[in-house]
Amino acid sequence: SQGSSNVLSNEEIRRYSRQLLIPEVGTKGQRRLRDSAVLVIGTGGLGSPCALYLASMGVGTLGLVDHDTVDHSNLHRQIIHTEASCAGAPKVVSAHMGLSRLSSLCNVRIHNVLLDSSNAKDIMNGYDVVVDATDNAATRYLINDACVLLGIPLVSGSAVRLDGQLTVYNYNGGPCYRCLFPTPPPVDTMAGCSETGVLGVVPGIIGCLQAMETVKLLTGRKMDEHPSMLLFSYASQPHFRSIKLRSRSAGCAVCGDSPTVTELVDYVAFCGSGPHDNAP
Amino acid sequence: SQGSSNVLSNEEIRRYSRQLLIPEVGTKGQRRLRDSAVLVIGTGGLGSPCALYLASMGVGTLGLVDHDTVDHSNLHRQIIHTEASCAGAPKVVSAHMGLSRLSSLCNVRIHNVLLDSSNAKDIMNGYDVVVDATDNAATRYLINDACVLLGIPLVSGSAVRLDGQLTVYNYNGGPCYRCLFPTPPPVDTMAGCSETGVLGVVPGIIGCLQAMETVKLLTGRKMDEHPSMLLFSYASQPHFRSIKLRSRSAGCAVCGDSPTVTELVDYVAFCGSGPHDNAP
Amino acid sequence: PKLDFSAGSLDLVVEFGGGLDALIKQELLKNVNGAKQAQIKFPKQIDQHPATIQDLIFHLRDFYVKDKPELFCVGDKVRPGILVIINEMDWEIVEDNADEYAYKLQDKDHIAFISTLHGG
Amino acid sequence: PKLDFSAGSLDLVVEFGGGLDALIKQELLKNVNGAKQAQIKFPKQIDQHPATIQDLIFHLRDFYVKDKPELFCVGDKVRPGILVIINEMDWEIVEDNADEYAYKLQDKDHIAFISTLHGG
Ligand SMILES: [Zn+2]
Ligand SMILES: [Zn+2]
Repeated sequence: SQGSSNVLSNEEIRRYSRQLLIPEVGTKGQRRLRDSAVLVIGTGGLGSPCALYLASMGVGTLGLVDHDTVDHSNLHRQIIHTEASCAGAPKVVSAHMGLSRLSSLCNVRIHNVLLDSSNAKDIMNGYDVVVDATDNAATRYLINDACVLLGIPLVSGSAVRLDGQLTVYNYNGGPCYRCLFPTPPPVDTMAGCSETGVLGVVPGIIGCLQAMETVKLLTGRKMDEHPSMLLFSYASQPHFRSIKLRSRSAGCAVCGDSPTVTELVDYVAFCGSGPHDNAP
Repeated sequence: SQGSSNVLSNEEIRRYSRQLLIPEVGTKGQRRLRDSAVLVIGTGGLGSPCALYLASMGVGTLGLVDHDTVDHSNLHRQIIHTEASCAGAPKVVSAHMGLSRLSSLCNVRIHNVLLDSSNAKDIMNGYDVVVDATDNAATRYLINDACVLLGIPLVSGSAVRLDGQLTVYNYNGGPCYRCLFPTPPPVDTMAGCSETGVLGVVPGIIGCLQAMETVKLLTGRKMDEHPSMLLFSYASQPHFRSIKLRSRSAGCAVCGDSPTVTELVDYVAFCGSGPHDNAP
Repeated sequence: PKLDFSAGSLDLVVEFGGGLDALIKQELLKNVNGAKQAQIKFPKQIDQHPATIQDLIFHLRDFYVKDKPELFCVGDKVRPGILVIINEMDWEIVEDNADEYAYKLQDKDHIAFISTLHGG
Repeated sequence: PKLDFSAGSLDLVVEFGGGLDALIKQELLKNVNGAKQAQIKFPKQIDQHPATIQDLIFHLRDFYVKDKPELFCVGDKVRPGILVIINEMDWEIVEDNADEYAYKLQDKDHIAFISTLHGG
């Protein structure tokens, strides 16, 4: 989306040499990554590894959205942050520092705000891929609807306790989040990491896989795949299962043939619970 | 192995609160992690996320071994390092800095040496788990044999191009590396990341999974599992496959009933190629 | 549960994931390599028609859920936020049913109810 | 390849992974969801005995490997560093064979040759 399709600089060739060797990436793929813009919403357990690997692999522009500050209870899973940031740094500022240590070639834009219906489309507009690395159902519906309205593919990950889930929504005839979950779940089933806990490496695994899905989307590889959901569980063997998903649902309220949701709505009211009901 | 079985400090409770909520971890599991020592050999693409997550989740003592210095061509996958470290910092020093930013509760020991037959047992002795995050066959046989001789379970990961592999060796009646691969492969099949390349997030995924396997070993969970190898491929769907592996082989040269390898040998000669034949 | 097996029976594996296993009577669950599963012998016919997944869902709601059945079903339907997976496929694509609840159970079916996760 | 199907045939799926697909004649490989596979009709019997995986390995070495057969086989055996996986199991545990090469091929077998990776 940055428009430039210049050749790679010597600095880029030096840094990405090990990726340029892979035919599936090559100069063309590396340039696509550089000329792409990805928005990572949530710089917590999922967003930490996802943003680090997107920057390290050469995504040119990375947007970060979070309204929270870094807390000691984050550090067992949010590896982009530091103890020093626990003195009150906004997560997006702390994450930006982490990315800057790793790569000066990545252009980072930070949004230290709570994503809501009033700002979501403005913030998300113009990105090639949006990564949902948030922690509550209301924000997940908000991001989904905004992605559908803006026509942006959505890489959605989640992790609770010992389990994780990963899906790409709103892409190539596949479903959106609402196609799969037209009605929000009951409020008392929406426990997040702060109430039920999470093993630190579980969002680590899912966040890395979100970075991988983003690369597949940006390089075109994802076009060859059918819609699927990856289920991960630390507790069961095998740890990973891939579930075939439905296509886009013609009757979907937002991505269907006759959508009833044509603007963002009040997602906290829709879900009966919002982002503030989860502690960090 | 640190012997202490003290209660968790207030600082530990605050930091690990989200893990203490998980029954499978709890106070007991968290104390086990704290009282454990894990040696990560290789602080590159696999070792970066693995060491970060082991430290973040609360492993008390982390040893790091690497003889290399940080190079710009590492940074697309070795996210524990920084551009600043490319001025010639040893990888173990750079990795130590990354771990220190994240957690002051982790006791880090660094070994800025090339692991070989003369030093391996001294360095590895006393650890509860060894993580093989190296990049060449000779070192893999060396680490395997030392783990068998010292009785330490081995979490072995590898990543090349778009593929990754993960196995726990030398544990609970399962095979060692030599049980599976009694003879080293021909020299011209042993290409590493520097010749054939690797997509940055592939070792990220495998390294996270190595941290997970280490937690399963330390908390006892791994006892319930059968020997298996996880195969990952970015290019195929589903991305993950789990292969059932053989048990320990009675005829194995090092872990068998009548071992012929009872001390470490010359692994570079054994494999016809060594760690120096791979660039960083 | 009074089930009528006069028309034959189906062997089903029913799995509960994403935390749903906590809703189920633990003595009815088996730990199969870490997955929480019930092995259920189910009638081939219910009230003269081939048994459907709707019949199974009623049966689970009435005899397997410990308490809080509203966290498994809302009325006749699986509660929002639960994915139903038949033999590793989203149940919507298993057959060209207008109504996924009409799916006719087959012997050896593996049916998973997985709660969607929101945390990160 | 002259194969004698008079005693019947087996449908096999043979997969090459971990980079081994690069050794194989590309026109004989199919891309199945990204996995590089050959779908092979193989005789049920070879020289009066039930076809074994050793027979298949000879066949692959002689007719599927492009060049450098020594990167697939050393003499009669698969070269060191290749895992042989039969129906998602290490071939050593598929049967209680003293000799894994004696495994009798079954119809619909999925046989994968995966090169072990050393990089990181
Ligand atoms: Zn939709
Ligand atoms: Zn052995």
